[in-house]
Amino acid sequence: MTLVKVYVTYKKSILDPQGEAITNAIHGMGFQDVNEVRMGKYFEISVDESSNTLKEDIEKICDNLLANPNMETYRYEFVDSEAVQ
Amino acid sequence: MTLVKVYVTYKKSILDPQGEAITNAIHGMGFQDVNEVRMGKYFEISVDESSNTLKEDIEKICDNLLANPNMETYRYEFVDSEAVQ
Amino acid sequence: MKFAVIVFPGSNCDKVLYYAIKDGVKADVEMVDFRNDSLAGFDAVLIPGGFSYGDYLRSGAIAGHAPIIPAIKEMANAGKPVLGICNGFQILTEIGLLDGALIRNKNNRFICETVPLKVENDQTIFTSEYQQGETIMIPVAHGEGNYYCDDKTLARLKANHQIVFTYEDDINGSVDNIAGITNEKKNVLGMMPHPERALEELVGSADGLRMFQSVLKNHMDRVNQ
Amino acid sequence: MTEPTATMIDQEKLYKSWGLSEAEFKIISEDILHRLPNYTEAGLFSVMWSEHCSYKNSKNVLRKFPNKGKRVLAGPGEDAGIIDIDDNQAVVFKAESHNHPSAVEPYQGPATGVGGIIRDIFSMGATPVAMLNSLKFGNLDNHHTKYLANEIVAGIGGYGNCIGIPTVGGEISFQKRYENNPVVNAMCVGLINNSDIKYGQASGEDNLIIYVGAKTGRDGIHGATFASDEFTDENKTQRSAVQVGDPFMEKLLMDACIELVQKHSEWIMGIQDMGAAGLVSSTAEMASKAESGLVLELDQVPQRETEMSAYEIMLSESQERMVLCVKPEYKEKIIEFFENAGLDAVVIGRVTTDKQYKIYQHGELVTDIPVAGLVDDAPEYVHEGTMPERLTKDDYKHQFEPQINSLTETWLQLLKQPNIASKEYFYRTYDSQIKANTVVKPGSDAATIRVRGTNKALSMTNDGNSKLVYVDPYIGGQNAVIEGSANLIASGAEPLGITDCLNYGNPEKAEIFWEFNKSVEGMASVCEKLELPVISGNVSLYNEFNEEAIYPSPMIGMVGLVKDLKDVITQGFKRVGDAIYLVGQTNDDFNGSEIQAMQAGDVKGELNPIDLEDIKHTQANILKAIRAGVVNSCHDLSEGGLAVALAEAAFENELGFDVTTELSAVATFSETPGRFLVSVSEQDRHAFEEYFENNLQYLGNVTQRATLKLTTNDFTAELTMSEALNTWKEAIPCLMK
Ligand SMILES: Nc1ncnc2c1ncn2[C@@H]1O[C@H](COP(=O)(O)OP(=O)(O)O)[C@@H](O)[C@H]1O
Ligand SMILES: [Mg+2]
Repeated sequence: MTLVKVYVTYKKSILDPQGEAITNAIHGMGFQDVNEVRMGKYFEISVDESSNTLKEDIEKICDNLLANPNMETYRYEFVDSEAVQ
Repeated sequence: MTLVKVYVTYKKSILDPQGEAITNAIHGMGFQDVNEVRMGKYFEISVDESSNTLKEDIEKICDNLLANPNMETYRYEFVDSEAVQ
Repeated sequence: MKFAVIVFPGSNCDKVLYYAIKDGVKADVEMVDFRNDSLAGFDAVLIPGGFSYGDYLRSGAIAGHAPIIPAIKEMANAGKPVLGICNGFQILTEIGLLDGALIRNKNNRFICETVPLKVENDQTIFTSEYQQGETIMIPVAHGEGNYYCDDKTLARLKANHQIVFTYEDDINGSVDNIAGITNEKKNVLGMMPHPERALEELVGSADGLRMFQSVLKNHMDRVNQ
Repeated sequence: MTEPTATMIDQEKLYKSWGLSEAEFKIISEDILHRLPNYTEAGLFSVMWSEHCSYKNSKNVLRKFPNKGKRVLAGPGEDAGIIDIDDNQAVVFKAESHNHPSAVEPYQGPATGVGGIIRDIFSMGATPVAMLNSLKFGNLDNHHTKYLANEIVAGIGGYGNCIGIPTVGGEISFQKRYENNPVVNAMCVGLINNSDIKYGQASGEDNLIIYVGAKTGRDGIHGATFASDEFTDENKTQRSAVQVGDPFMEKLLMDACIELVQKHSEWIMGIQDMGAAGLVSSTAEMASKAESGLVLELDQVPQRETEMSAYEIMLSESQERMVLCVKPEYKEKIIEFFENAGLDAVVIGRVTTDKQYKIYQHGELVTDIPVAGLVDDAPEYVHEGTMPERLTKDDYKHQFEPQINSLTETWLQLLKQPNIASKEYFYRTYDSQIKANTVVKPGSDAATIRVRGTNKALSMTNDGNSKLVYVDPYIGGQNAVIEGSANLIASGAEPLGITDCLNYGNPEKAEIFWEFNKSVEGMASVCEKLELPVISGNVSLYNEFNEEAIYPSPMIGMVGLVKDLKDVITQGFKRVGDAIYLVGQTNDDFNGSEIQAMQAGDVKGELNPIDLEDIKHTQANILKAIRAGVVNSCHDLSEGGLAVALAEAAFENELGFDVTTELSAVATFSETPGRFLVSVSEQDRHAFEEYFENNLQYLGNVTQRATLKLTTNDFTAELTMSEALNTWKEAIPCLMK
């Protein structure tokens, strides 16, 4: 079993209405030092067996489903790293 | 300027329908090895100046706003770590 | 009797709730902006449905920090009726006036439909005009209406008769099909279904009217005692 | 990044990659400017003269639509059309396509489409009261189409539900041609008091131009973008065509604009939303309408990103922004008003009288062109069309002959076709009841919304059976309008007018242009006949993937007036014992039909001509009968013909029927237009029959038994309610698994 953690965030130039609303709320709570909040998605994917193509598979899943390359970027990491080579 | 990364996830006992829908979609794409996907939230918080209370502040923000303790847990990390002591 | 309808940025069922009081039960009602910090002069608080702050982050989460919130808590603590519908229910759980949380519907999809509800407790100020066990038709419209609480909380809600409405069918995955609960003192009610959309047969059901009549009648009874 | 010089743009013909032709560039430099345009100016021209903004390829065709009428208060040219509904009230509506953005980003694309069409309505001063949408997807047999369908529907619902406007109707169909180019059309309907109507104009010297709403970012700058070699790779990846919608911001904007118009009308001269081609299109059009000039100061424009060029600021398609033209003395009041609503408002320019469009950035004059040149002088092209080859084949005259071995089986099979099956799986995710005005929810012929405070209601529908348009553009086009009108009539409403979305392939191809032109002629002929003005609309061309075009897909959005709430009617049978009638004649009309698609795997063959006089007469009489109170349910016959209409009428209240017809089994699937299925109380039968002379057939009765029984002159079929209902209801959820 391998655990893959994927982080998806909007590209810099993309509007992040959620992040903006959260920033305002944090200011409202009195934390003026907070400059900006950007909100993204976080996935924990557990994969049964480690195939040779795990890295490729994860990238395909990210490119086609978890992130839209037109507006988002992603990065991922394997937690059980010996599983991938 | 300090960057704080916050990860919010559902507690284990909580159903994650989005994660389930994504798992199904991944299976539909032909990746049967994927066992389970859990979806969470990911925040990048940039803080202007580092006060002495940064760690406390972030915890307050998480406890009171970013995560709902009834159903979620969170963890955070400082990217510019020298800023906090 | 004077009702307050709280208006948060993004509330979108506020006007209909206002009509429900003004035209439905013909009582005094006023819209109250979220920036106010007092509810002096009001006898009851209504928190409408909608998407406060876009429901960005988590439904009801950001509204939970609005200036009006302490005043709502004060009303609740003073035993005045506080009713949260849909997003209002979500806000009430976020600010801790009600137990549990509302998470995404089990099938991950928004649902809009008029559904049968069972009245589980007709001994509250909100439900005295209904009959215990009666089935009423009330519209739901939500994406995050799946009521969750842990087993201990559930046992407490049951023991204390805080479960007021349940869905006759499992429409969203809620624990025990819960559609609405009260606090321990039973003066705060949160429910996902929209009684304010069910005031006339013309739009599908008039079963929601009696909820507002209950609140009004109980207040008048108390005042006249 | 350095901008190319005017000479470079000219000599290297850079303008070509932005969609301007050599001839067009020549008109700009020689006839309009009498000099070469600089980078910003060339950019502005290329976008304002694009098909999307100028309609240069389609204008000539669109003129075929009638757009005048006794009740029309505003027609094409405004953000949305307006039709009077008596009592000093009017209905405002328009539809818009968002096909390409939806293919690129299937959640945000439709969401921003919904946001855009809502702005078109409230920018007239109207309160949006309902939304509809017309969706065309590929077949639900592959992962990608299911993903698109789910996301697109979620995007529409996500925006509409959040902003709080009920989504009450629409249509969804499936065909392989839409697999990589889905059609996503959204329509918004608003209400207004006639005295509140606002137009998008910038008039009166020294009046101020105020910008309200979201900040401007580099969103959606792609239509006319420069060749990629101008941007570094880093730049390119950060540059995006995708716009993200912010329904929360739009709700604030909508409520504020409506309140401003209703309470402080005297403060504002004009108001306009920023849609396609953002700031340039909205402000230039406002100036053009008032025949004035404008000076804009770009440094004042709220910006989300740093170092935006003038070109980028002007063309950005960031969402949730509005422009107002206001009297200077109210400036402070207006800014304060918006601030109180949680919105930023800033003065970005003023009105001038020289009819020039001038833009300053960093103290420099970066654009100085005549308003008219930008807005009104785009060339118009008249294309030659050629009849598509497929329509010229010999067997095209042949009428398809369905094969039936068992009526029961064919009937069930048809109820399961995604085009016919219940769309509840999708529309249940739209809040159709919010505002508590929805009298008829999705699921009947048209949706109906009461007008609060009156005894009136509005019915609305989206229609366009593209299979019929594909097999026969002219008659298929006629059919789209007839069906829209029939859906309203069957709901007890008098059709008032039309908005449209015209979705086609590349108009530069002669065959595509022919389809476009012919189908518009077909639609226009019915609009004339039924006296239905087309008051707004939208054209979406170039819907192709790998050179293969979508079916020609005009969508007709129609709104009707129910004069008295007692006339509101739905398609479902109401009472056991009611008599069931078929109104209208049934012919062999199988080409382009659902049964042909199902049995032959494809549609083809010309359609029979339609007697419009007969259609008009029948529709008028149905409405009379409904108003006379002798009709309990009414359903127009469309895809799947009589057999399907009977089943649908039975499903609403789960009431069975026992029907016998002189027709053959095959004929119960014919799609002859202009027919209605009506149920009538026993005591009203005579009164009802009076309206239709011999143009009707008594079929049988609504029954207590939960069975659907249909006897033809050659077959008998009996379905149990549960089997029929499950087949019809579960077909789409099953495919979506
Ligand atoms: N995209 C949609 N959004 C909302 N309602 C829809 C949508 N698609 C279909 N519906 C509803 O489903 C019902 C059946 O649609 P349709 O078969 O197209 O009707 P008709 O043939 O009478 O035009 C209608 O009430 C319609 O409004
Ligand atoms: Mg119909």
